Amino acid sequence: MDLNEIKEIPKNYFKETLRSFFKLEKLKRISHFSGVHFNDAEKELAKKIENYKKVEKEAIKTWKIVELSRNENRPHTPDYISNIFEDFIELSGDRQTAEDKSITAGLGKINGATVAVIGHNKGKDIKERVEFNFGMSMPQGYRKSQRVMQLAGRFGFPIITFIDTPGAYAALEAEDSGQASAIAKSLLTMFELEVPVIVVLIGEGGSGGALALAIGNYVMMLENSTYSVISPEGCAAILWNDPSGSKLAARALKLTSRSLLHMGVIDRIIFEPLGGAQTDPVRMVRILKRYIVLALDKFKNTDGKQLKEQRAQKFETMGFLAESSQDLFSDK
Amino acid sequence: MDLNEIKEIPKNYFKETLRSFFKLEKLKRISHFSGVHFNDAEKELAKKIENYKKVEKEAIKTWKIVELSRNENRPHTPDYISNIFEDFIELSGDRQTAEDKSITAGLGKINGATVAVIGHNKGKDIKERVEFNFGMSMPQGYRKSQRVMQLAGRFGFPIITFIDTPGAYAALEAEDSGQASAIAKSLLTMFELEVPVIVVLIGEGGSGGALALAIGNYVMMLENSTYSVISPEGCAAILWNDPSGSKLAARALKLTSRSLLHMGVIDRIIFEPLGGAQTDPVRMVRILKRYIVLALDKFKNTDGKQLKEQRAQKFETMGFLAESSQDLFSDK
Amino acid sequence: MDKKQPEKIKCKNCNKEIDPDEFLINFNICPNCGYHGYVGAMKRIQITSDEGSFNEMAQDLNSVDFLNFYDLKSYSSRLTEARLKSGLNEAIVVGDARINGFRTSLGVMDFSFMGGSMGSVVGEKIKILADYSIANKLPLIIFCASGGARMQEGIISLMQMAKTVSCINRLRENKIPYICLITNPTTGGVSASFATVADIIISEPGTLFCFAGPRVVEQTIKKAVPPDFGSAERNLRNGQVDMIVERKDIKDILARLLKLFKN
Amino acid sequence: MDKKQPEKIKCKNCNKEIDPDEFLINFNICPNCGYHGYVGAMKRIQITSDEGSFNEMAQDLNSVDFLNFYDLKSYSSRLTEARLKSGLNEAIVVGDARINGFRTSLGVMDFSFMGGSMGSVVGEKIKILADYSIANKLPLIIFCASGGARMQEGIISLMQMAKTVSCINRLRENKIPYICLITNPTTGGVSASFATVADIIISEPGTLFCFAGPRVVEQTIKKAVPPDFGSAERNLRNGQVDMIVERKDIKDILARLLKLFKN
Ligand SMILES: [Zn+2]
Ligand SMILES: [Zn+2]
Repeated sequence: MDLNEIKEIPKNYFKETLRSFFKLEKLKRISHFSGVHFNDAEKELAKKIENYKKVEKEAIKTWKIVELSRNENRPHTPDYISNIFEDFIELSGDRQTAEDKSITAGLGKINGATVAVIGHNKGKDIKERVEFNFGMSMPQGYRKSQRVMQLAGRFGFPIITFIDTPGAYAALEAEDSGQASAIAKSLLTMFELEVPVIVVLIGEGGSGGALALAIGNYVMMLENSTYSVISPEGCAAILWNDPSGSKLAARALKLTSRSLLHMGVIDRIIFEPLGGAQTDPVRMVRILKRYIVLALDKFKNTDGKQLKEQRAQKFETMGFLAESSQDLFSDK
Repeated sequence: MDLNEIKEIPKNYFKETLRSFFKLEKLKRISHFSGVHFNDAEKELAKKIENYKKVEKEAIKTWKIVELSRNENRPHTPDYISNIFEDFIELSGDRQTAEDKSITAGLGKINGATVAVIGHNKGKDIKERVEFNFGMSMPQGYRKSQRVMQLAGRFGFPIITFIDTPGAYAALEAEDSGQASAIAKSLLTMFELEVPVIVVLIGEGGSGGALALAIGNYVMMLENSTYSVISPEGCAAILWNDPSGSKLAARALKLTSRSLLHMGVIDRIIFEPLGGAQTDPVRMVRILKRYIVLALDKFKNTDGKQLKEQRAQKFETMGFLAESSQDLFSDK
Repeated sequence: MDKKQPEKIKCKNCNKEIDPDEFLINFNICPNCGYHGYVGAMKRIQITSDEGSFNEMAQDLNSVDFLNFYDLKSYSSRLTEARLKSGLNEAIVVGDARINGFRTSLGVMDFSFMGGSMGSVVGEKIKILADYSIANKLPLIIFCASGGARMQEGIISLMQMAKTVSCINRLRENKIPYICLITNPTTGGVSASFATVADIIISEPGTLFCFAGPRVVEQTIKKAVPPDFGSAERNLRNGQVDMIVERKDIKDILARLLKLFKN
Repeated sequence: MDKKQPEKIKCKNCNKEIDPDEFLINFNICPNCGYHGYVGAMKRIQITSDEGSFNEMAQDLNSVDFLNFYDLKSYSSRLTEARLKSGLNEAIVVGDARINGFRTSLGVMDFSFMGGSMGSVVGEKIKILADYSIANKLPLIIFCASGGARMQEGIISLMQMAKTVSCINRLRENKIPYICLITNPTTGGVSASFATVADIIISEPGTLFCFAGPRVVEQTIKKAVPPDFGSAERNLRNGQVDMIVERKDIKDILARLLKLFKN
């Protein structure tokens, strides 16, 4: 794992760095004029500054990926759907109270086989973005996708999901319609499925709203997509008030495809054209199609029960912890 | 079957009867004074009047049952629940958008065995009646009951339902929340169940709203309860404008326990104390408890698949029709 | 020639005069406003299935007046009238058909037969069709058009809701796809039974599709319902239907869906 | 005697002074307004399970700072502090217990351990508890109290939502009953995972139970949320919970439910 040496970041990170820098300069000046040397203090401060700079550099690098993952010109779910699947037919509605357009769901063919395709849809222009609520789903959206997943499950169609959402919609009406329950049920439904589920993170993978569609037998992630328990902005709001906080939080959250592969949360990184998927969407779609076909091939001969078990196994082994028999409170 | 001879009822039934009566009197007078006899005409009219009177008598008799079935002092679902089942615990909510109090659902014990109990609840006083929408359910009510049925199905608990509703709620908000779909799914859910389902019609069995909870392996009906595809009032509004229309419609619809047993729609009539269940609710409850225990005993050793099949068989054979190989349009 | 021209007809929606020939050729769709007019079962079969591919089943089943139901007329006379008026012997026609080559079980309701109401024969024909689907592993397609249950069969008409849903349940267990087409109007007992438990629900534009009709609802809530009450468009927004498809495109979308389900 | 009297405390709801002894004896419920105050995992176990019946499991699992997550403090130091503050080694305590004689698997979250946030250890302990339930055919009971996912474990904390739901799915397949108790507050990743897929969901009165907290929602919708936002009472009305039960009655209702499930 990519560890870093700094463990504690002061509240006002940049000011602190600057202060350290000035302190170091001052020490240097004093030793220059007085002949008294503060080697240890100097070294410590220099190291601190170096680390701060390293962190800053990493944060900026990560932030670029965050920005790329949100780039409006990136191919979105509809672009992948229309270019990867043949004969796609969109299905609508939760059969209960609403059609939520922030999630697109339907049936299509890939390599001659029928699959269900479900993905967040942020919308391609302002009008659509407002109509699709910027890809933030209501409980009804997750209920529609559950309906389509269950339909696919019944007919033995593999399921492909595209993840691209800032998160589930956080609004009063969403709460009153059971947002928590809808997400949890979506997870449950995905664990019940006896068909292959291939998940692709194509842009923003925001929290529970992303996870709700992301219980896959195989989880792939575009190089510049992100996947996180909380948005960097949300995290920074909790941790710091510094405007640079979001960048630092992005780095701390380890939300990039490389970190996620490292942690075993995803199975594959799909590399994007130089500069990001938006520079050559046609090629991006073509590449992704190949990987989806490969992923589907992997599970061609796996039977339903095994698929379900593999999915359970995969997610139930996620976690890092230590076992210690020492009594933490022996002195109490 | 209880057939009657009159096939066509004129639009204004009672006026017509009166007219026939006067016509007969006139004929009688003419023959008396003139010596000319109109025996055939007289006989025909007399027969017509007799039939009208018979129909009227039947209609009034049926209407009394309709009134009894709606009697506010009859024991209702909560009375049966609290006196038949031990350790009852009510469960609430559809886990989606609402708790609909027009349906009561929960778990309880009868004769030592755990069962799920679900029934329409009209409310015991004005306050409750308004709160429970007079037993007319929203889609959310049917979704709650489906949730509890599925829970019972999973744990192997038999299900007992009490039917007592004027019908599903016919309102804009109900339509917008998928009333049709909720009722249909409720039927589907009940056909999927692999536990015994005992249905008791205890009062008003109004249309799709009643049927939604009434797919039983064994269907019982209190003597003075009704079960109909449409309310007599609704039927009369379509057929006649005469104020007596509802009574005639009630008779025409054959909505009484006797007619329904005759047609094979129910399996057993449970006789009520003289004058109706409301005259001795305590005894009524005691009697019903016995029959529920007997009904449960019937299916004690039947396995899940068989229970499901018996239910399908039972309802799929309902219908009266004729097969004829003659071409109805041979002259066209 | 004194052969009469067919009378001009008026569109029920935009009220404009329509050339009857054009109306007929155009699948009974108003060429002016796109209003989807009534189309009978036989015409629907013709425009939906491949030419000559439809083989009707169970056409000898007839309703009987087992309740001696009196009305302004007796049920028996209503049945005779409906038969003469519609040229059908019941409110649904079922059979084996091909749609762009895909073999299916096809059921088509006809509103002109007693308002497409569901009685014993409609229920039994749907059962026969579903059983046929299961036995031959054929996708099931039903076009709905119904005012609801057939009052004249009393409780037995209500039981057809249960009967048809039970058939669909067995269809589901057998993993047979079922596509339901909602045409104008579909209400009451049909919408609350086999229509809404379909895998895919497609509505024609402008179709009234609801449980309780607008007048019943207005009586309950004591105020006017919105103009789009029960409309296909409102139902799409409320999540009740998968899509709205114009009549001319229905055969095509069915063929595409059948292709998807024929995995 | 100069032994100090315990300081008077104020109710968080009605702001009145409460006698600390009375508060303690009364399960941390305000004797004045009935407000259900915070109660820690150990006290909860004591008041819910039969005396001496609780046998803790998996108490040796500890969180590790695998992301080297920096915050105002490091995750490691936060963990140390939380351990000292709460007297627990993680935000959930799990074990085997009896409730009025009924043997169960019992998990109790503690909000005082880093806001009851769910990280790897919470997920793993729930897995161990669920596996124990399945192996011993014991009903599962979990008391929730959580601010959501544990940010300091990044994506891995999100994955605990999936992990715990998968465990509950296996529990369901094995037909083991699962009752969830919602205590104040239960939000975020916990409410959107194992909490809401329970067979029975019981809430304490006045409990905040929602996905997004009130402040987050206010930021999204740019206006104030109603005062009962996320309250147990609102959740009951909205169909999210089966019942609201006062703390003093929870043991009894659990025993009654366990009796029903022990068929
Ligand atoms: Zn027109
Ligand atoms: Zn207080």
